[in-house]
This record gives sequence, structure tokens and C-alpha cells, in this order.
Amino acid sequence: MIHLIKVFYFARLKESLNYSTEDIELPVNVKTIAQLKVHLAERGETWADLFGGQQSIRAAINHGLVDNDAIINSGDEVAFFPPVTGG
Amino acid sequence: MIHLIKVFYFARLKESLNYSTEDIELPVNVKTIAQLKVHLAERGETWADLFGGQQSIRAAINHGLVDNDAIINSGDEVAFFPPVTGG
Amino acid sequence: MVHMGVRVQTEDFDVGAEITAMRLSSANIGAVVSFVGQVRDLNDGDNVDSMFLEHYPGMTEKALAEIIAQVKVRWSITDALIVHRVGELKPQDQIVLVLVATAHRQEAFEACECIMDHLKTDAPFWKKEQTQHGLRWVEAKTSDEDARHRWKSTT
Amino acid sequence: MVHMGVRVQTEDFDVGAEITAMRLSSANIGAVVSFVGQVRDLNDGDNVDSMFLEHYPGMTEKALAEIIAQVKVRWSITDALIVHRVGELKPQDQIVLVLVATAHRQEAFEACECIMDHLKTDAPFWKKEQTQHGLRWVEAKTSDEDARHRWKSTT
Repeated sequence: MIHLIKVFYFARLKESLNYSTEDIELPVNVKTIAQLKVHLAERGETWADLFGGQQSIRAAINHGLVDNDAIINSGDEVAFFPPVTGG
Repeated sequence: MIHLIKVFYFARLKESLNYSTEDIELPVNVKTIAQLKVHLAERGETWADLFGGQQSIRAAINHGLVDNDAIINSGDEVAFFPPVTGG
Repeated sequence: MVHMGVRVQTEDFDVGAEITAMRLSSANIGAVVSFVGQVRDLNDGDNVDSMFLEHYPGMTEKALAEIIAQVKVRWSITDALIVHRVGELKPQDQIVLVLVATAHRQEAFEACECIMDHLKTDAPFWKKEQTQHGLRWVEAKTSDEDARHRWKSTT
Repeated sequence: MVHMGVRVQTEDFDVGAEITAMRLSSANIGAVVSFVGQVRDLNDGDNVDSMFLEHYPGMTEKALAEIIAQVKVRWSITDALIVHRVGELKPQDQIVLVLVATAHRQEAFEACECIMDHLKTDAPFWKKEQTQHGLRWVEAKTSDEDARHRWKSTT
């Protein structure tokens, strides 16, 4: 069974990665936001720098802010971004 | 020596007394707002009703809110009125 | 400050023009908080057809200017304005406008609310309402006294 | 409430028209509190020439609508509106408008400030500034997190 999700990156993350969205097939051991971050951090230096835990990264699932232990389901829209600075 | 002051009445007081301002020559024993109230209350039933202590009356001297023990000086502009209800 | 930022008038005011003029007066301003009061059609359970606002000319302007002066001591404020109407007003007429402009938002909110709380207890205005039961003077609320005293306990 | 009272737009807004429309929508409204944020020409000690506001379309509207919904549970509010601009902005451009209309003033002040505090931490906007030192992303402030948490302790 394939767990496909859509991932968006915003602001500083988008600039560092040089793209804003991708489809990701979740490995079977990746079920939470925290696990997805670890998975992404393994992609290389830029990714490790962003998702390795040194930087404050917030996440949303299907347009709602979530914590690190939030469960990701197949078909979800996941987003990663820096702390927000609106207003 | 004559101690003449100007007194203004506002809102409900003005209506009850049917006038809004008068010049008063202060008796020698009237030095504070509290004493002026007692003095005015002696003028008759309407005055006693307003200044006899049953009703909440606020006072100002020269355009500044004052307490009952504020000293009145010759030439002062004194005002009496109900609790305010602006805004 | 000689009564700067205080107006007592029978005419209506333009809230948008006032906010914009204050906002554009300085590029250091980051926040403008405004309060607009309007005459409600109901008070103490009775329909209000109209009201008359009496005031004490001379003292009113001084009292409002003092409220702004006190608030400027406590918070870092770039500008503040109070406009209060007097005379005959109908339901849904604007009655009062308070504006505060600051660099940072929390100060603007606190100062604007503090001005309104003091205005309710310290400025010589009196409302007389025309209701279905006739004319009546509006009674002062103890809740307004309480609201004003909030600002003392934390100074 | 399906995103009622929430707008995210590149265009400017007319604060006076918004306040007046909300005020006149009900004769039960006694107070309208508004917050207008404007772009400052200085941030963290550097001159700001312009800024770009990025956001997360879809989530932004949902986050703002949820903030209003939460505030409506806590305070008795007749109406509320959030307008937030995105895209390129210059110093002294308006950036955000929050309006709250209530019967009584204290609720309007508190709800409006609560909306702003939550907007600062929960709505997906990011500012990028052009300063004399080049482009930079604005860093989130811990003071904004603190401001948001104020509202939790008293619920």
C-alpha cells in the first residue's frame, strides 16, 4: 500500500530548498511529523540543516497547525514553515 | 472682606433648580465643598433634597473634579452635577 | 499640550479620515487602535428614540486633555485623539471616538481602553434619553467606576 | 461560519468604510474597536525600504476564521472582521485590519486584542524585508508567543 502525501514549503524553507511543493511517498516507518522531519533531514546537507532539529520549524496538516507527534495519513497536505510573522 | 464665587449646576440639578448659574457670597464659615453643600441645603426643600447628602453629587472647582474637603477660594468657579454618563 | 487631540462638537466625525491622518503622521507608528461608540436603540430595557448630551464647556476639554496627558505618562504613545459629540443624538449616531497610535500594538490597546474608562467617570457629560416612557436622565453605572479603578491597581 | 469576516488580499482596504458598515449593521452595537497595523520604516534598527508578505493560501483563511470562531465563544460579539494584506508593501502601507463590534466596550477591546495576539502566532504569514543591508526574513518574536499565552491563563 502506497502512502502518498503532498508537501509544501514556505518562506525561508522554500528559498533554501529552491522549490515549494512535492509529492512524497511515505516510507512505512514514517507516521508522524517528527518522523517525516527525520526522513527529510536524511536527504543531504541543506535538508539536515533545515530539518535536523537545530531550526524552529512549524508544521501543518490539511491547513491546521500541528505538533511534532501529529499522525500523517495518506492523501494529507503537509506543510513546513518557519515561525509566522504576520500582523 | 467679601468672598464671591460663581456656581454652576448641570443636568438633573439644573432642571430641579430651574437655573444653571448664580453668584454666591460665601459666609465666613463656608470654606469647603462640604460646607457649601450644607449651606445650599438650608435654602429650602428642593435644595435640601439635592444637597442634603441623600443624592450623589459631584463637584468641580475651576474645571477640575474635587472632593468634599476641597477648599473654595474667592473668585473660584464652582460646579455641582450628578455622576457623569458620557462615552 | 494645550488641549491637543481633544474635540467636543455637535457635528459628526469621519472615523476613517481621523485614523488615516494619524497613521500617516509618522512612519514610526505601527499600530492605531480606535474606539467608536454609537448610540444604542435600547438602554435598561427601554427603546431609546433619541438622547441629548449635555456637558460643561471648558471643563470638558480640560478633563479630556488631562486623561490623554495621564495616559501619555504611562504608555509610550505617538499620538492620541478624543472626539466627543454633544447635543441631540439618535440611535446609531456616532457619539465618541478615541484613537491611539503607537509603535507597538499592546500599548495602543491598553491606552485606548484606559482613556475610555476614564472618560466614562471623569469627563462632565450627561445623557438624557427620550424613551417610550418619556424623558429620563441616564444613571451612572458602578461598573464604570470599577473599570476605571482597574488601571490604578497596576500602576 | 464559513470564513465569514476574513479577507486576505493584495489590495488596500478602507478602514472608515469597514467600521461604518459594521457599526450600522445593528442598532444593538454600542462599541466598535478597530486595530490598524501599518508597515514601519524601521525594524530591528534598520531602515525598511519595502517588504513582501508571503502566506499559505487556503490555510491562512482557515486559521483566521478559527481565531474569530474562538473569540466568539469567549466574548459576546455581534460581529468581527479580519483583513490582511499580502504581497509587496511599503512603509506606511496598511497591513492588517481587525474590527470587533459588541454591545459593551470592554468585550470589544479584549476580543480585538486577543485576535491580534493569535494572528501574530497562528496565521501563516511571513515577512521579508528589503533593508539597506539587503533582503532578510523577519524573525518571529518570543514576545508574540508570550502575548498569545496571556489569554490562556484566564480562560
